[in-house]
Amino acid sequence: MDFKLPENTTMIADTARRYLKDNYSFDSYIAQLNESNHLEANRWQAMNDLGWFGLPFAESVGGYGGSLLDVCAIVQELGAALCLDPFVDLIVSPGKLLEFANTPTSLALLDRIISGEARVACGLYDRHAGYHVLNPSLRLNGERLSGQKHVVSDGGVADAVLVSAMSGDELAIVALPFDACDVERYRLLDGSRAASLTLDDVLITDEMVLCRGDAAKQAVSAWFDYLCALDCARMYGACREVYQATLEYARTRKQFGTTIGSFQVIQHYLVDAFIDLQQLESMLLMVSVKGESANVCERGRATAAAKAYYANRAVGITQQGIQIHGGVGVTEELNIGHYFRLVTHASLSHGDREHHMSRFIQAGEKQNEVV
Amino acid sequence: MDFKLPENTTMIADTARRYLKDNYSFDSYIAQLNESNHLEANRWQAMNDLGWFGLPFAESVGGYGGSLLDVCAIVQELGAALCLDPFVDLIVSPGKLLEFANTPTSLALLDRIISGEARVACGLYDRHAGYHVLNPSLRLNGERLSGQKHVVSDGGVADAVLVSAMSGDELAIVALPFDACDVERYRLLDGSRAASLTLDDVLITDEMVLCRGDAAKQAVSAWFDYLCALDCARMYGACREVYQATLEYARTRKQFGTTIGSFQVIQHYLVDAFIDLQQLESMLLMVSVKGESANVCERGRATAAAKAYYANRAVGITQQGIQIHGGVGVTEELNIGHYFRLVTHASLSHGDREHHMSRFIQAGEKQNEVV
Amino acid sequence: MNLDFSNDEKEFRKSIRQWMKENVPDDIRRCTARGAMPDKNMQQRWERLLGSQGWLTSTWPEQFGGPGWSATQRYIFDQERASAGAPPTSPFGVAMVGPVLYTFGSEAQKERWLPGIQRGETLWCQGYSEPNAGSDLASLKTRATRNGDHYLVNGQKIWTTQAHWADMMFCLVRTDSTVKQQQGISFLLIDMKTPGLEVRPIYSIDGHHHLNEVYFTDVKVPVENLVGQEGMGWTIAKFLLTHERTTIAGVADIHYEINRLKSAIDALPTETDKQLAVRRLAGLEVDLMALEYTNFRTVAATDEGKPFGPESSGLKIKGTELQQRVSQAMVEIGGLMSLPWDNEEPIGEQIFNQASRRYNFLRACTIYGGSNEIQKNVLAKMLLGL
Amino acid sequence: MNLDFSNDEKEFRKSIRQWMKENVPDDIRRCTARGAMPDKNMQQRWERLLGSQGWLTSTWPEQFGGPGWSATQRYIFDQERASAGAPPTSPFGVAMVGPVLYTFGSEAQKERWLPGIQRGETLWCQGYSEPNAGSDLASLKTRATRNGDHYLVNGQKIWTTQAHWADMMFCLVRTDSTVKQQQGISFLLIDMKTPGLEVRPIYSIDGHHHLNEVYFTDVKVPVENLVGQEGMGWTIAKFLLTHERTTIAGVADIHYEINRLKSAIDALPTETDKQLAVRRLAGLEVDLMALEYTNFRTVAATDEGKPFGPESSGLKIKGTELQQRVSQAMVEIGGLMSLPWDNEEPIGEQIFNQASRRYNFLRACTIYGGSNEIQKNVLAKMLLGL
Repeated sequence: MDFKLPENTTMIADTARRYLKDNYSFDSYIAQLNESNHLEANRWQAMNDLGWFGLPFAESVGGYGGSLLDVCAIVQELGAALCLDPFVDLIVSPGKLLEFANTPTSLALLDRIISGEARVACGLYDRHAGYHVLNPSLRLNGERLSGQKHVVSDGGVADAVLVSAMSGDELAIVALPFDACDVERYRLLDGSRAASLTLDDVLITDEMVLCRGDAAKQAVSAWFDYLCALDCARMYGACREVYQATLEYARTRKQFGTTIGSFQVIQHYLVDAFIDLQQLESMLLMVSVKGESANVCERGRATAAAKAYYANRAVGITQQGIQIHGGVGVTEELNIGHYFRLVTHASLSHGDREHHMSRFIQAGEKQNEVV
Repeated sequence: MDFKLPENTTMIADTARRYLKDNYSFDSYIAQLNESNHLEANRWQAMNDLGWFGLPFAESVGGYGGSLLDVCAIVQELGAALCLDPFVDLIVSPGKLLEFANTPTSLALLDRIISGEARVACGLYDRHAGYHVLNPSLRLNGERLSGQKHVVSDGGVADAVLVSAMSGDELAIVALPFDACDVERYRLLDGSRAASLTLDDVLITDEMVLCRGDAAKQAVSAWFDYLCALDCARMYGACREVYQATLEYARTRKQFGTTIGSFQVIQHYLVDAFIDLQQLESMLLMVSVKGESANVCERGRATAAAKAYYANRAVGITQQGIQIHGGVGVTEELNIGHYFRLVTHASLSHGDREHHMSRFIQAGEKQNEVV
Repeated sequence: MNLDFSNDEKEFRKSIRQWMKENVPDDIRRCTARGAMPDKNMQQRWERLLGSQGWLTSTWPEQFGGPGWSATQRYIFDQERASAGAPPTSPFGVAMVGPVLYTFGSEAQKERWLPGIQRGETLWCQGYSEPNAGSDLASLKTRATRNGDHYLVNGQKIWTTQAHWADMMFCLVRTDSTVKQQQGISFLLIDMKTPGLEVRPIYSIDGHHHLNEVYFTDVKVPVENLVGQEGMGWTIAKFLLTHERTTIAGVADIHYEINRLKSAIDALPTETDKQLAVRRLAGLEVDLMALEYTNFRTVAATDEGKPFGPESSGLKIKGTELQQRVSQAMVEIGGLMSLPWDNEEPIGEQIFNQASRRYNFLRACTIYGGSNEIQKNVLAKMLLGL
Repeated sequence: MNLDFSNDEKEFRKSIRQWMKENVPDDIRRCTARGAMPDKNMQQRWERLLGSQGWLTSTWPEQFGGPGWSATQRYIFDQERASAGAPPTSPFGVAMVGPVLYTFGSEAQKERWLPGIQRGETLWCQGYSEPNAGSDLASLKTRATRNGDHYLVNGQKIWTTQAHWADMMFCLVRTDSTVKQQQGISFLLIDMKTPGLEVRPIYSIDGHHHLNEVYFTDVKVPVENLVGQEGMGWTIAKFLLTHERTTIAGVADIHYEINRLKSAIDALPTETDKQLAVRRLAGLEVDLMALEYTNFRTVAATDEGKPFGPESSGLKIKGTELQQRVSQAMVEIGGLMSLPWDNEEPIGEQIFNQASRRYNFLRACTIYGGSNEIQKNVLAKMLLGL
């Protein structure tokens, strides 16, 4: 076994960290929070220039052949920087779904994402189905789509959306323009932009249906696992920063004539956070590799375990970070509370703890069947 | 509302405490652990003299009309003293079941318990049914009893046993002599004595069947709630002692040139234990009253909540007590570890935490139906 | 030993419940049911309504205008208030400066300030914490220098809840820096409209404005606004810390939250989701029951005239932890539905729409009023006899 | 980055698995499967068997008789050992005094003692703790006074695991009380059969005899049994604390326990009981996975020659907590079946029959070898740069 990151991944991570340090700050984040439905053109172009738009995708489909591990390295730094630029929402998420769908139409659209021409979002969730992405409530009756999609993470600027729908008993993935739907836009817990879509007998054409049946199921399932791994990467980046900031605060903040880090209870909190962070890093490395495993059962078990663990311990680290910071920790002025929102968000965005515990149990049962 | 104990209950508690202080000690306990199937005649007689044999039962059935609260007061002190004399197992438990059954035969047998003539145990559990006492695996076919009973708490000395059995779809309570069964005797986790019984087509007579059907169900259900409340009383007494001993230890034990109680982490442990003990006391008062409520749903909800809470926090207090005591806490020489065994035992003896959480949920649903 | 309320108490409950039904304004009820917090207008309308009944200052002795309720009655009142969807009373006037004034204030001070509190007309805020005196209050630095018939106050306060709503502030200031830290502190009443006093907002992580910084530059405060003598500030602050607070655990409001959450379980996607939510809620309910009976005991003890002991810290610690756990459960059970932050129209169940904000807001409740760690330090000293 | 074992490592695993299958004695396998602990005879038979393969001292450098395995191989070996139902090796000889001897010992000492350890023939115990020097080891009082060619040792040790089995003890003694506490301590090897040395049993709360008190009255120890120089005891003790322990987290044995528990779920009374148990176990498995991958990382780092850092404490803390949680889950899931303490015939599933004893036994694992609180103190100093 070898836990050293490949040189290439380290380079990608370093570049991401340097780029964000030079081009993004807590102030940029606050500014972005106050914008609605706006994409910062310079930064978006810079990400494209860095090669991030093509990185997540195989060379055979026009990408640069980066691994999930590479993408996690970037997403971790985005999390650490609180960066809201919709790299995951408008590039990785739709792009991977299209790559997994692997049809001529889907690959053509992926091509336009990689080149930066298309702004596509994923609409795979609705509140009736919750996290059960293989059973959406949207209906495809013949050529008509009806129903709702919620929490469509579109960065506020997408002009097309990939939706999942049930066509009879069969899952289908459909690409359609945003303006074919009734759109309500809002901000999410982590500050990112999303939309709710209402589709009222929307007429679609045959070529808008990217794939159906098992192919659609496999694509959505692979997409879900991939996005789960990215959630973990993002939370890890945030937790790393919270831990560092809290340690620094404990070292310097004085109360009762001494640094608060001299209190044993604070010390033990910090030790707990340090140990948890070690384990979160281990789980991230694990899921960054297994989250795109060809073994579907192993892949599902890995992402379920990682997300369940993060929903518990990553959330815990940020909660404790706030508690140790005291009053200033609950203000918008300090980054700590924003990291807490980010981590809470990412712990819920592709399945909460209970959902993943159920998946973990199912994967274990399937594994036993195989064995 | 009024949380003052009635004067009578206070007197009963004081008497119990004084009696145990004068007649029982950690040494007596250790001696009792080393005995098998032996009842200390002097102490047993003393308990009779104190009026404890009649206390739990209504005056109308020959008892002295004590409330559950009174019995809890005694059981709490028995727990605090680690006393293994089978007052609950041979008096309260069978006596209350007989009282709840409320038939001429059952009351006649109760009479003999109160007078100290009969040594009767309850056999309501078997490992196939677990804690589901209304659905035992023992079968009553016509006049024949077949099956097993486990963890029959008989103090090692009972000569008769009340068993539950399914007669078709109907629950039945049967009284029979111990020697009608194959008996295997052993010690339990808390040091008390118990037996496993195997009944192989045991022939019984009509009058041995105390009651059947709804009457049996109601009796067993009331018995179960009553015994749950006693479990809590026993755990409370043990936790009270562990907390006091741990506080004292923290005050006096020196390490690193100072008392361990001067370490903030130890201080916060003690505070947590103090607060939990307060809440355990509140839950005990609650369940001591509601555990014999005429409102079956309220009664079940109260005992389920109390046992679930105790299985969590009472166990936690004793675990922390051991941890703070360090090395000496894990030895047989010190009482702390024995309290831990007692509390673990009592947390499992009439339903574990999960079982009671399920009951609590069911009781809540029923309550809603009524409202 | 009796766990039931008396018939009189039951009658009392009935009459309060009826009154709540008829009098809690609809907009306030809806606001609470959504999980949102009342704005200034709602809060003040509600407190004035209670004031008009003589119920706002229910903890006050009758001679100062209290309704003469027992602790049990106050507890029942609070239960009915919460379950009717009305907000808790702001503590600064009623629970804090009021008792200080009728205990330590001059007759003139009582006459001047108590009626406004009693009627819900004067809004107060609390000037305690400073940037470098949060947990360690004794090290506060805001100075009040005697200058003829007034003090000149200079310095800064922080975390001042509702300072932007308040008419008056009660304030700990340093009047003497030559003596031991605690001895040089005085308790001053300051009109928020005094020149030189500036309030700057602090936004909380729920996105709302509750807290403030307050800056004092040569703020003139008449000497008659000093409560007690100079140097008595610490004594008064300690008096408030141990002052009876029968509702400190927040039991009534936790009940309300749990019931809100229960009502939304049917909206969850699958049977498994529902079962898991029910089980998680049941765990919280059991813990609430333990907290509630502990609270009952302190209420009953108060009615017997017993002083509030260390249980008070225990109730605060367990109560705030439970509030946080309930709010976290709501967000996590809501799942997707909890993610929207600022949409008008909820996704699915209304109650999840504000759940994240509430969860964020409640991170503060284990910090303010003496963090739970500080509470444990204090309690440990008592237990260990240090 | 590669989470798979290499082909060579897989081959290694296969060969070890095969060997275990053929060589773990049946009685030992059954004992472990029951959840019981091996007796002296089993333990020693097993260690001699490993010794005969040259595998007992797998952590030792080849020059002193180690098999030349990488950390990964040792880790794999431990996994296979645990899943075959064989007990862990007693640490006192192999992991403790052995490395001390080949690092600090004289040639004569190495020659005399290492072979016995390597072959599993000499059993050692550790004389560190004293009644008033548990967590605070530096304050130990057992004296060794030089007297010609030997020391006279007087004093008392406590919590001495397996002293009643051991042939030899390595012992911290005070040789100089005029210098700073830590500086006056020396590291001595003591033959357990020396006159004046008395071992008294301490029974643990699992009802078994693991621990002892050891009393020294004018015990004569030859000066050649001093390791290093006088006063080096503390240095040696610290060396051992940071000495690489790739299996400190107990991952392999926790896997074994979880699998045992899994195998018994079908015996639970109802579907609900089973589902709840499965869910509880899944939570433990997820936590184990996080621990295991953290352990993998330290193993891989060891193979790259990196020193064992603060992660070691983290692994110990999380590992012991998880061991305790698994044992508690076993008892609670067993329910009624866990209640019997001393019956031969289990009630229902075999595995629950010893579960309570194991649960009791494992309360010690967060205490011994430096309690988890002490581990956290040490770690905090490193993190905070104190």
